[in-house]
Amino acid sequence: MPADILTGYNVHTDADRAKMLGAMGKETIADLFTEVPEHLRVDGLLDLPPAMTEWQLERHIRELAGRNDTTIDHLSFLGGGAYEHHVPAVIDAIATRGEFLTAYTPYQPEMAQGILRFLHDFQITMGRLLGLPAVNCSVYDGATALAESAWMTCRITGKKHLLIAESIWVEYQTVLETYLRGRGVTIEVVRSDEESGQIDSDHLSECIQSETSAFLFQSPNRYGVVENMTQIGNICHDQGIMNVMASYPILFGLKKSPGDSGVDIAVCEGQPLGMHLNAGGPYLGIIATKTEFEGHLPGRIVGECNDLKGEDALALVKEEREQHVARHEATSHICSNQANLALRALIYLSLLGERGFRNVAELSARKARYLEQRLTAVEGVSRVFSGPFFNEFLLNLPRPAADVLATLREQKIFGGIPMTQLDPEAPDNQLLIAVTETKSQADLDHMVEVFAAAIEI
Amino acid sequence: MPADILTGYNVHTDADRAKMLGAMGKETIADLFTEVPEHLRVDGLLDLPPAMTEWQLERHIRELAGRNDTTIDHLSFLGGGAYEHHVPAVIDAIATRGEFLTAYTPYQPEMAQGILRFLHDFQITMGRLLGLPAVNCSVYDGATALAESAWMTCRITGKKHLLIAESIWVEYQTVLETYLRGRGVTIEVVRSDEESGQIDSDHLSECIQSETSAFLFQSPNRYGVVENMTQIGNICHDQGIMNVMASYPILFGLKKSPGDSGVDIAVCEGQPLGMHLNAGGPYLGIIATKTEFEGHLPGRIVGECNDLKGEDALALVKEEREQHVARHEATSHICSNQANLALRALIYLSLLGERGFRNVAELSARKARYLEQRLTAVEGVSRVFSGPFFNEFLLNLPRPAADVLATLREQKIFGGIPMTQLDPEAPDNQLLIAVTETKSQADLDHMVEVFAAAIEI
Amino acid sequence: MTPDSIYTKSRPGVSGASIVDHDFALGGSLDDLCAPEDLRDQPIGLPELSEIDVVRHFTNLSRQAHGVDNGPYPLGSCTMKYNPKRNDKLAMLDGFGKAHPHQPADTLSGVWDLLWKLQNGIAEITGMDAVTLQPAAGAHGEFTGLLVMKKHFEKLGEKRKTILIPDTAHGTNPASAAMCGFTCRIIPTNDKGLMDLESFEEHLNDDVAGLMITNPSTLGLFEENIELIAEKIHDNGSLLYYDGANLNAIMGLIRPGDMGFDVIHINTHKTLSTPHGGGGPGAGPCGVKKFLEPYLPTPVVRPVDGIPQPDYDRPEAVGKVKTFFGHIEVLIRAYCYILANGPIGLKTATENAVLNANYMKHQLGDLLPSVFPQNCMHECLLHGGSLEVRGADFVKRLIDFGVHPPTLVGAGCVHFAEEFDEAMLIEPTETESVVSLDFVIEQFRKVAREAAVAPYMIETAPHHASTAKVIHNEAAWMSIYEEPED
Amino acid sequence: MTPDSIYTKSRPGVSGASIVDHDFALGGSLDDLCAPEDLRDQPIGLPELSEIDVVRHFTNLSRQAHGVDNGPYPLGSCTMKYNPKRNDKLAMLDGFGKAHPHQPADTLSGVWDLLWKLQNGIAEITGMDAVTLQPAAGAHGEFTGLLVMKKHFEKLGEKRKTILIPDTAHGTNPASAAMCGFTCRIIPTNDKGLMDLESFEEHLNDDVAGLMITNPSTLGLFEENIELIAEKIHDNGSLLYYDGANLNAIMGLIRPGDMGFDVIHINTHKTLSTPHGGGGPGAGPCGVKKFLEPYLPTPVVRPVDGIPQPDYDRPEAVGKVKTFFGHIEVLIRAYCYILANGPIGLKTATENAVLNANYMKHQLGDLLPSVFPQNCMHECLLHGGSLEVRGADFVKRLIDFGVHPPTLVGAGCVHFAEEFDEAMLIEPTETESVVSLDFVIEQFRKVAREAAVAPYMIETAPHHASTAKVIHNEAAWMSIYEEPED
Ligand SMILES: Cc1ncc(COP(=O)(O)O)c(C=O)c1O
Ligand SMILES: Cc1ncc(COP(=O)(O)O)c(C=O)c1O
Repeated sequence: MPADILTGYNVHTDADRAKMLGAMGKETIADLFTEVPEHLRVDGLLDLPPAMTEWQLERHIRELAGRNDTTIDHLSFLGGGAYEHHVPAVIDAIATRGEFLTAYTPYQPEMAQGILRFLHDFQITMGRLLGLPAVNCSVYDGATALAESAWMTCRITGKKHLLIAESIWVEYQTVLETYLRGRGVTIEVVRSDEESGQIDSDHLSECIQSETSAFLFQSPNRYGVVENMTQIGNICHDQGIMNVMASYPILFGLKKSPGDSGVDIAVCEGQPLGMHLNAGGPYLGIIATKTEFEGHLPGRIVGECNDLKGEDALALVKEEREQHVARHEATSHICSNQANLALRALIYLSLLGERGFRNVAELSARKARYLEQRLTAVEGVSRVFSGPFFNEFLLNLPRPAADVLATLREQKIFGGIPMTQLDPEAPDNQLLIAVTETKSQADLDHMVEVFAAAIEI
Repeated sequence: MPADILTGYNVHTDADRAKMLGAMGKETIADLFTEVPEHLRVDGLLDLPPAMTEWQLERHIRELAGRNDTTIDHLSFLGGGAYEHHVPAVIDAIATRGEFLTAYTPYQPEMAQGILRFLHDFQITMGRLLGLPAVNCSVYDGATALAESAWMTCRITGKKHLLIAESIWVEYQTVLETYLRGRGVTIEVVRSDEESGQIDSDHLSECIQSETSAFLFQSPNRYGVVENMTQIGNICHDQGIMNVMASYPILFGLKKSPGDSGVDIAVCEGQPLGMHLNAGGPYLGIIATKTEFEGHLPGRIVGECNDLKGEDALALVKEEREQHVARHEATSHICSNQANLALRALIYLSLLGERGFRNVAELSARKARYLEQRLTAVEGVSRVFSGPFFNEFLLNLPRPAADVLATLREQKIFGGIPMTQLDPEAPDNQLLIAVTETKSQADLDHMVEVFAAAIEI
Repeated sequence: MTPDSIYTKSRPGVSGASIVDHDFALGGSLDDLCAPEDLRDQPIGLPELSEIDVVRHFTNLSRQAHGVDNGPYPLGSCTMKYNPKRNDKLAMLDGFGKAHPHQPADTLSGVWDLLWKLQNGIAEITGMDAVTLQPAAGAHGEFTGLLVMKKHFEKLGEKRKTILIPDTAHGTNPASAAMCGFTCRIIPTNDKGLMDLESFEEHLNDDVAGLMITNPSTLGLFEENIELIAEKIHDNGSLLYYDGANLNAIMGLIRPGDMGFDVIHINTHKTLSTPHGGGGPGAGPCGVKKFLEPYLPTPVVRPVDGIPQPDYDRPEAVGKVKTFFGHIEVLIRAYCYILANGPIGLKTATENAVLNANYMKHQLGDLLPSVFPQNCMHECLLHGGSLEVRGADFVKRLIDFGVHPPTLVGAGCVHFAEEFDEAMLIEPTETESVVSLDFVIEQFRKVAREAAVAPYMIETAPHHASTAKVIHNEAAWMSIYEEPED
Repeated sequence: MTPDSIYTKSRPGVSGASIVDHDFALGGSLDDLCAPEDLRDQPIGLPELSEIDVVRHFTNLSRQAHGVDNGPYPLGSCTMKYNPKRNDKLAMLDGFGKAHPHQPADTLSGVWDLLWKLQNGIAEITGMDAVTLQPAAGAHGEFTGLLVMKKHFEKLGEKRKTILIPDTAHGTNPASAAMCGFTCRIIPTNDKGLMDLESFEEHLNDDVAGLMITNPSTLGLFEENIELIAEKIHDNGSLLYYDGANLNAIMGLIRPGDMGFDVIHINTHKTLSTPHGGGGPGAGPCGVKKFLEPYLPTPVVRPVDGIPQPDYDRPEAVGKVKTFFGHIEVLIRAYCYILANGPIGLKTATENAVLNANYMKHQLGDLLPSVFPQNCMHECLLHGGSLEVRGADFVKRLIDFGVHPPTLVGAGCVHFAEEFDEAMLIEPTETESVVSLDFVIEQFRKVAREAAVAPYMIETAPHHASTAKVIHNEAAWMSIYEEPED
């Protein structure tokens, strides 16, 4: 390895290597690999491009990045589980600090109180937001949060029949099925009301069986329709099953918390809370439940304890649930989680505070209402369902959504998600539109204008 | 001030203000401003745009940023005092850490050893690079470094006649004149040799008078030509004057340090050492000189001293030179300097190390040679001067440079600087081209191709 | 002292962010949203701080954390190598960060191209034929791989329900297997630290879907019998799963695919230098041999008409393990890492990782003898039994000297069999220089010397950390560490 | 202990960056560059470290620094307010950062537009007619403004050579004046803390080019006689210069231009929230009344055919004070600050800055009486004379309690007259909440209480900082602080 050859991030000089080998009485690096069968080894080098200098790498990655259109060069009304709320600059500045970014899981609490503290405050904050105090340090994303929660209800109730609303994101349903297939859980789908787009509560009641562990639903659901969580909670509790609600965390700036409305386990995709869209990830899975169910939570939990001097300290607790202790009996396999994104969510909520958070929710809702009214005033355009919405709504168009979107794209507008993209079986004239606080009235008016023209073509 | 009104970064609630006023026995904020003449006050509010939310601001600034072309969307051969060397990502990551970015000048050494340490190491490192051990914590930029040094020579020698090479950047000359006009210094210009583009040493000798304090020159000079510093040093010292050289710090990866070649004061524009181009600033003025002249340096100097326990410590030293102590007799008025950029330069050099730094210099020089050879092979294109160059060279074109550049721009190439832009009196067919390590052979070949075509049009 | 909660700094009515739009009046009723009684009528109880107070709170919290950026972090099995800053910067470019996952696929060609190239890079490094980047972490990669295995047997019409797992396996292995509905059978470790072949063969029957192993194992040893094991597994119609958490020991030298593994996952946050983030996010790409490719979760990114893009037409797929396409921001870093190293850099990394571990093992040998005599790979397991203090106390004292403790049973996510109670698993990684290693070694020696003369100092350590020794949380560990009486 | 120099970590032959291009072989001779004897033949002696070691070195250095991000920083005259993170982010956008200053002007229209709008914003805030953004810092702004004044008199054919400066002026004022070739005459301060009018009038003669004052002064007091002063200056044919370092006390409330100032500079790193960076870079925009506009340095940015751009056609200009257009990256932040605040935010900032200073003054009044009775503005000057310890010692003890010391004579860049030897200049800034102020106040009180019972603790402070009290550097101060005998 001549000195001038690129060696990535390696730190030894030839002399260092010789010195270290010498200290061990070895001659070559090969002497360290005597246990590795020779004939299986890679012959020469891997077939990978030669090392790039930093400037070559930067240029290459910029070229790739530059080939993507984005929500900053387009006016975007995309939602469908990931939302373009503003991400305050403080979050990036703090979450990328080396101490946070390059630390491991806080297994050594004495060296990691800073990390344990933000995780603990994250748990407290999510507990408040969702009205359910038992919260873990996060799971992978909203969909896996729902899947993990589904299994929790099976563990808690000892039953393996699950009801799910047909109106959850199709992707969430797929993940749920993928997670539960091996667990021997059967899943049955509860219909939505054709008029309102809300859960058909009669059908829900009918579907509940003695073996049913829980009903899983989503609000706002995949039509953007806000469910009546109190009513659903009542039905479930009356008929002796648990319920799990997946939702959009910002909604609770305006609505009561799930825990105050009869929800047993609330899960959220935390992305709207200060995470960049990142072409889909990493995002943040949040699970909150009642204290009595805490022992069934997946993943890490930070708790208060003491140090040798009797002073307050924080540490990972209740590890008897986890894979490294309980192994095949663990509540979940999750080990690495989304800690750095939990930090982002906590910073986001700390920056906004009570008022700012409410305002984000309200602005999003009001702007969505403004756009909805103007768009449905266009000939032939109407909402698919009559149920209430938050900041996302589903429209019937007089033409295929894909055609309208293609026209909008020419004007650098991502006009929404054609329902067929989320659900191949959906009618091709349905369009799902999301609005956040970041859109100005001028943006919305511009959208209306271009949209109306596109409908007429 | 209703609670919901935007108040920028203010932190008090109405209740806080009332409480604080109450504690002082005051009723209104106005009670605090009784000393300020009422009739002079602003009537109402300043005529400024209403406060923007963070997302509105971000959009506005992105829109402005997006209207600039840059060296990442163009293939750039611009130099002329600011060079597109690669800036390693480590530098941004470290230099923007809050502790560094939001600290004041290290007036309280006990709270600022981290800052004092990097400033001290910056001084040491620049001392080594330039071969002159007395270095300050920086001045504003290369041009003011030259101007400050010019005055240093006047203070040191007690003389007020300066010689300057006509081949320094015109802008540097203007700054120098602007700085020295009030000091009663006369400035005389030394010619360059018409053939080589180097200083006409006979003319230099002739110009030296008994009242001459120093000769100021630049290498590489504004034609890209590298001067013979040893020879100039000899002439100056033989004739009893000082000399000051402005230069491009990366050159010293290949050449001996100025201090080893007879230079008394070396100044550099530090921008190539890890600073972004930033449309012109902030950059970094570096001054290095002999120990005997240290007392004449402008601005801050960090030195080693002790703490109460007798242990090593760092602090600002030799402050008797500075404005806050010496006031009108100070060596300079400079107070705030470019500390955060000195940090960048130190990180840059620490990352590259001996080998990396040399390689940046050599790659830049070799790539420049490759391009120069290929461009001068184009019919009608030749170098203006025969003297040696580092990574920037001046060409004679068969057509006005502006026309050729316009054609290159259509292909997203910034092909260099027309000499008329630097010096309105220059011939219009001269083009100054700079090359750094960041250009690939394919880039250079592409430039040649487009250039050749542009010449032929 | 543990730092204060952000709630102690909350000031009612304060909001660090101004959220307003003069075209849209706020505060009126939004009664079309839900029944009036479901509208929020009480504050949530969020922290209320000005922007500067938020910045200060978290800046100061960060100063009570220790990352690779702060100093040596020889935490065994965690591969705490340098996380290149250039990767952070490039991963956060707007062209990725501001892209919405539901954008039309043809507006994200840079993303697909990157993912496709990264898949190929990982396939080349691991010797597999196809890779999915969807899994969010190592455990998730395991889960994906096991689902693929399960699907394989479903397709064959076989109902194999057993997964064999060595007792040294990481806890996620049995946990993931259980999630897929497999039954775990645990294979003991022999006195050479390798999988007990006899026991393995005993357990091998037609219910065995596969064997899941880490190679090198979490004891830092290369499984020398891997060829034999692969042969026996395949002869039995079973599949061989590779837990790639320890790939850093062999990258560029020997490939799981060439050793006979059918399914693998890797942890980008270990081998491929993506930051651990205080616990995550990581990424756990899963690779398979060609015959298993149809089962990889939907979508896979692959060229259609020459242009890489997500392919949703996968009737055989196991489903989806999470939303969208994986942890893009993390995966960009992994891709950058491979490119910045190139094949020579990657191979050198492996060599140096193994060199460093053996050097530590050798230099500490007199104090902390190696549990096993052979060469270790990227990490070494040292025996603390001859110390005057408990291993769990010993390592806490290292904190006072700026060294992050190595992995002990429980104090990390690795499980060791009982006989290794006092063992320490040390993984220096290749990015520690010999100066840094010598520093770490010296701190170990310093603590060992102190243990002989002042064990109390060690038993009560750390003394210079934000808190004294935290005691409460050991309870959970104790249950496996001390085999409680009750 | 002061942290180690990076040179202690240097390892010969190591380079953290791989600088290579396989198309261009390295290491051959480059003898066309200069005479062979001028080629480098010895190493420079640069630090040689791997990338991780560089990151660790500087990360850990940063932890021995204290910024506004870490805690209260009531350093008088320095306006250590919050530096918004959004400004850092936006200032570093590639559209600015990667733009070359020699690009054709029409490729930088976003830059020109921003500078033009910022000039207008500063003109509006200060009540001036034209602004140059070229100066690099406050002192540089002063220099620019003084050159403009000089040019003005040159044009008038007058040879005025005197600048009047109050004795409370910042050191840069006389230093800048001297650089322009002016002679400084110092005006004493009266017992109300204001400029002594009698002395002022005595000095006013036809050699006086101008009076340079800071209002509020560096004693934190508003110059109540400003109108009278302006009138006298103008009647004398002289000009009035405003050192805007203390603009934070009056922004949005009263404008220098309306008070009669002809030339001003401001410090963006004070009033407009741009970070101090451990000493710089700042920016020192200089504003003038219309009649002085022609003399502003080349180029000025202004609309030509409606499109803002740099105008080089300035035959009357004083020249240039630095290369290119000013500290763009800093100026972007200043612009963002103005926009994020709007007129209400800016005015509120002023109100709160003054409120905070008065509150501190009031709450500490019993211990540290205010030197002057009237309202202070954005900073207060408190008298430490009744303490049992020296002020210089007192403030060091604050470090142990997490508070950055206020400005003392010398321990900051402000000069006070001798009679204020024990005075402390405290500038909390508007971004400290009342909780933070109460915390700071409590620390002052704690130290004062300690001074009564254990002065030794204070004289030997700090006790919890990286070093003990640094002694050597006081030498320089002592020369003005104690009026040495020799
Ligand atoms: C051997 C082994 N397997 C699997 C894992 C789990 O990986 P992750 O934390 O990414 O889920 C780990 C992580 O520590 C590990 O060491
Ligand atoms: C009153 C006053 N004037 C001028 C200056 C000089 O400003 P700068 O450091 O930006 O050159 C300062 C800085 O401390 C100051 O306080």
